[in-house]
Amino acid sequence: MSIITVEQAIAWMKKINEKMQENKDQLTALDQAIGDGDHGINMARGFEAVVEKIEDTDYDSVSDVFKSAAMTLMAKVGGASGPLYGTAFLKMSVTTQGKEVGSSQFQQAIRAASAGIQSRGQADFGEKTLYDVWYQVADFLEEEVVDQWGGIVEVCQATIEDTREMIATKGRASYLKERSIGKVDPGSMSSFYIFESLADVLDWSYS
Amino acid sequence: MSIITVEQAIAWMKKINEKMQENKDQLTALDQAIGDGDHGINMARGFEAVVEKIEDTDYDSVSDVFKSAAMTLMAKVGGASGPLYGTAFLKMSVTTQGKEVGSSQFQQAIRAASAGIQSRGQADFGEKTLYDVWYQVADFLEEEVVDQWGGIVEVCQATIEDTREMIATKGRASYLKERSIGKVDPGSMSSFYIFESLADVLDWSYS
Amino acid sequence: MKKVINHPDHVVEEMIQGIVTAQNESLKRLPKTNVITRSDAPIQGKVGLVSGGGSGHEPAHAGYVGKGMLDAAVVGEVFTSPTPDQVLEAIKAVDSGAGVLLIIKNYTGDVMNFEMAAEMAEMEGIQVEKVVVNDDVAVEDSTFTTGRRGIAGTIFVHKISGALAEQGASLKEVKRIADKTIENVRSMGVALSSCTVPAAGKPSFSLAENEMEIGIGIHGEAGIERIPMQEADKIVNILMEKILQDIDYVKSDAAVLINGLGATPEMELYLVSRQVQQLLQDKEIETYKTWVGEYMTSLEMAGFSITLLKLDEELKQGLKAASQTLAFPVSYDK
Amino acid sequence: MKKVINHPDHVVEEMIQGIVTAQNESLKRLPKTNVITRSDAPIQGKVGLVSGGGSGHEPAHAGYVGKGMLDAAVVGEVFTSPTPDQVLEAIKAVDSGAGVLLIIKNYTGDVMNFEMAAEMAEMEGIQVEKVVVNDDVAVEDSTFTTGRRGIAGTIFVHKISGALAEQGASLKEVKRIADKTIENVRSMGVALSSCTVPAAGKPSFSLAENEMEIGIGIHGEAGIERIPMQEADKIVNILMEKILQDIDYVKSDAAVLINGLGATPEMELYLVSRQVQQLLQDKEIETYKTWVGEYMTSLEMAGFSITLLKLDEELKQGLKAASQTLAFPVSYDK
Ligand SMILES: Nc1ncnc2c1ncn2[C@@H]1O[C@H](COP(=O)(O)OP(=O)(O)O)[C@@H](O)[C@H]1O
Ligand SMILES: Nc1ncnc2c1ncn2[C@@H]1O[C@H](COP(=O)(O)OP(=O)(O)O)[C@@H](O)[C@H]1O
Ligand SMILES: [Mg+2]
Ligand SMILES: [Mg+2]
Ligand SMILES: [Mg+2]
Ligand SMILES: [Mg+2]
Repeated sequence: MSIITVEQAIAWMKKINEKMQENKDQLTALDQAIGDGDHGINMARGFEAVVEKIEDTDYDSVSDVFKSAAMTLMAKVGGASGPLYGTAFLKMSVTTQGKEVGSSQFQQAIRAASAGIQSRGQADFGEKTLYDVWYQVADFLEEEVVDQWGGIVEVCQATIEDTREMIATKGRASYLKERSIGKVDPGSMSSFYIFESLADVLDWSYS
Repeated sequence: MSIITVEQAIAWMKKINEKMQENKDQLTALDQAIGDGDHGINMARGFEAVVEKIEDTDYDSVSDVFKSAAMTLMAKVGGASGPLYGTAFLKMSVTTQGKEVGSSQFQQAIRAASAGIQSRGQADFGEKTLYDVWYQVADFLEEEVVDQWGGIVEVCQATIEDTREMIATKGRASYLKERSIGKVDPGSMSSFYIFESLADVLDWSYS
Repeated sequence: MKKVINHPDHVVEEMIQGIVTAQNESLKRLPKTNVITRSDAPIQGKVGLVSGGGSGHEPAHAGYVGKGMLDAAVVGEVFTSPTPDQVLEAIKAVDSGAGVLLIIKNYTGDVMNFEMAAEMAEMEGIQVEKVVVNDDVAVEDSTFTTGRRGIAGTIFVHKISGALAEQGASLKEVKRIADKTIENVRSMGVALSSCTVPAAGKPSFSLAENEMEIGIGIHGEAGIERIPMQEADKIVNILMEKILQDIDYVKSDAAVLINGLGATPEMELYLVSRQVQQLLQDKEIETYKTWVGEYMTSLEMAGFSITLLKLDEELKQGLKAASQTLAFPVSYDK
Repeated sequence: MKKVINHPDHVVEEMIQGIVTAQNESLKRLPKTNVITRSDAPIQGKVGLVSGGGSGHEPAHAGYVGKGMLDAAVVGEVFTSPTPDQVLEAIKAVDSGAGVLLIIKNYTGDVMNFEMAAEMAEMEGIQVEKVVVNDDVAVEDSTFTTGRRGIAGTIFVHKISGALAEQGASLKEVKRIADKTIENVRSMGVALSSCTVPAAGKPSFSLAENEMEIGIGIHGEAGIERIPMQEADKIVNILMEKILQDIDYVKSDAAVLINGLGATPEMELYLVSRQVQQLLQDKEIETYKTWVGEYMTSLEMAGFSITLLKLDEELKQGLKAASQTLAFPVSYDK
């Protein structure tokens, strides 16, 4: 049984865009604290372009929706987050190509996205990057039954809180060394919005 | 009878320097309002150098003290006020050369200084410059008996107040046109300190 | 006041030391003066060009000393014209017998100090001529008042008269082309924030978060009016309107100088340049060449000025000639 | 936020238009891209040099495009690395068959985007090499972390590898000398005030009236520490100590770059230069040449960086070679 349809994939992208626009200033402020102050701007620009692209296109498959998102993010975001999110959605597209997206396909897609981020960014788990969120989400989806997937939101929230206590060793925040402690990683926060949007669109219940 | 001796001329220069140092910020603030904000700095630098020069030198005549002042101001002040005050003291030096400085010599000296300022700066009376003060002082000294010369301070004060209401047509303040009204001319203010110092040093009584 | 300085009283001296140690191949300082000359001055048979003024306008004027432009720059205290003795030293150092041209920005102080130096030099038998640059259309042009200020347009005067002098022209000829440049150059500026004279320690004026000063002077002298901040294109339109109505540029060629006053990012200067180009195109004024950068600054002031020079063939030749200077290099055609 | 802009979203587009209209003789824009190239690109037989990064660092990098330096600059959003498709366009536009060298500043984003472009270009049969500049000694050099940032030292890499490429050297050779330059160049900066990303509308950080940030990054990234303001010479000493302890410059020749971050008056940069010269003299390090100005800015940030390049004969030749670029011109010896 497919857990995500073409329409839902499209709705997911639109929901992400909404959240990025809403939280643009918050993400930028987080990045001002430990980076260079453009993460919200980057996400808002990127997902706005994704939605524009998607509204202009007819889709037969979830994979194609992900591919559009990937290519658009790659071409419109730049910075660190552009190639990372671009890679993530590209891996999801490749993994789901020619398939209905059932729960196991989705698990594999997120696992592939996570691995793609890791190989592109060369960050390991615990380095205070958005990889932390994707890694945890991939684990969670493999461990939990579909009915419990609403828990993804809590997993993300917890991971974000974990990043707060970490010393960044990758990305711009790493220059701060110990002074990065106490601040949430902006990329982890935007990843949170991505998965929160998913839970919203798929009506996964969460508290 | 000499009204100003070599010692008094030296004391005059020292007193001017004291007043310029004390009022440096005020003069600069006046110049910030309608000029370029350096008049106090210029006066403080100039008269400090005058005093240094004078302390290094032995003088036989009042004329030589004025000449030292003139040359030092010319070489250390710059801007509009440097050549103007330099010219003023030079004219006073030339006028008093080879003479004891009695009241009529002093009248002539100030008249010559005033004329020198006028020809150097091409400003007429009423253009809101330091020339206004020198012109009024020259008139006053010619009109009043020596006993009343303490009134010089009031004359200067009144002239300064007059400059407040004028539209500047010479110097930097002229760029402001009508907006220069309401502000005292910085050069007139420094000229006030010059004559106030004179009254102090010569013990002219004033209220 | 946040400044990278040691002591306000030493700023000018230490800056001069910094300039001559950094540029020791091309520039030298006359001993015990605040005069910076070409290291090969005086040049035999060449008219000497001297300019200068208060400091705080860097790269003006030392950045324009070199082959094809000035022979010497006289450095005054911050925003304060240099004194006659210093100008005289410069004149003497660059005169090779062919005479010296003084390029003065039109401020009472500069004019008086340079004039006095000229008088002294003439007493020493040196032929001296002077020109007074007054390109700032923000100020009314009148013989009864101080008249217009000299601002960034001065750079074009340095360049064009410097080119002719380098070719061996006579003092009279060099003065003629300097005057011609002055007749054809107009500028106007705007400030978004004040500057702070180091020895004053406080900003020269203050602007509200939403205000700008149209027609600002390069020493922070007042402009025409304070108005609310606007879009870049609109600010440009305001300045260009004043400039274009002052002389008739239509159907002629013009050189453009977009000058940052100190704190304006180069990014923004290029936005200004873009709109200037568009306006010129609309008016059928052909842009001969555009310079964008910091040429005549006001310490850390935010803002910019626009300069337009109306060109004929002779002025173009002057702009095109090679110049080996730090701030206005023009390379040799190969 | 007081900026001379029309709309935060249009800043980069309008800046590019401004650059190419102002410099239309020497620069051109690849249609529908944010890539600026030499107007004569590609040059037959010459290795192509491509650099770029986020905008807001002007004159970097378009100001270094021209004969003797870069063939193309790729312009990203403000402080945001350009995307791979743009870099790919640049690579394709400058490749004449001799291959292309990418000069990347060491930021995760820049490295990833340029690498992806390189992968794509290779798939299209173009030979691509890359070097990563990491001159900022404020940041710890470690293979486990992101490592050092690339800042103003990048300009020397452009210059020296550009000179060799212009002579017709092979891609391998050009990469070798770029790497050698990187090995020998070190920099460090300090901020006195923040910058404001136009789309953010708020300063990236804030410093108290009496504070400065030692070791600031050119995107406003944090430095090593915040300390009270000091005299110019002391600030210079702090930066120079870190730079000089990183590689051994003693008894060698060095090139010096004093770089203003955007709002620091040139006057102050020369005070910095002066003290740098004094320290180098004390350490018996010979200054080969000094550049003072704005080379790699951070919008309107107040502050500066110091760059020291340790030289051998080959690197000197690279610095000396002619360059026809806006922001780093070197004239032909006559
Ligand atoms: N090497 C990396 N691996 C994974 N994620 C990274 C890496 N470097 C940075 N990031 C993520 O990117 C985010 C910053 O994105 P953004 O601000 O858009 O780009 P930039 O840092 O280039 O300005 C960080 O918060 C972090 O989560
Ligand atoms: N043409 C002039 N004639 C007489 N006095 C003048 C003239 N121009 C300016 N001044 C005087 O000089 C004063 C300014 O001196 P200062 O600030 O030291 O020089 P600058 O204007 O060059 O900065 C003015 O307040 C005015 O009194
Ligand atoms: Mg960022
Ligand atoms: Mg003044
Ligand atoms: Mg002044
Ligand atoms: Mg960024």
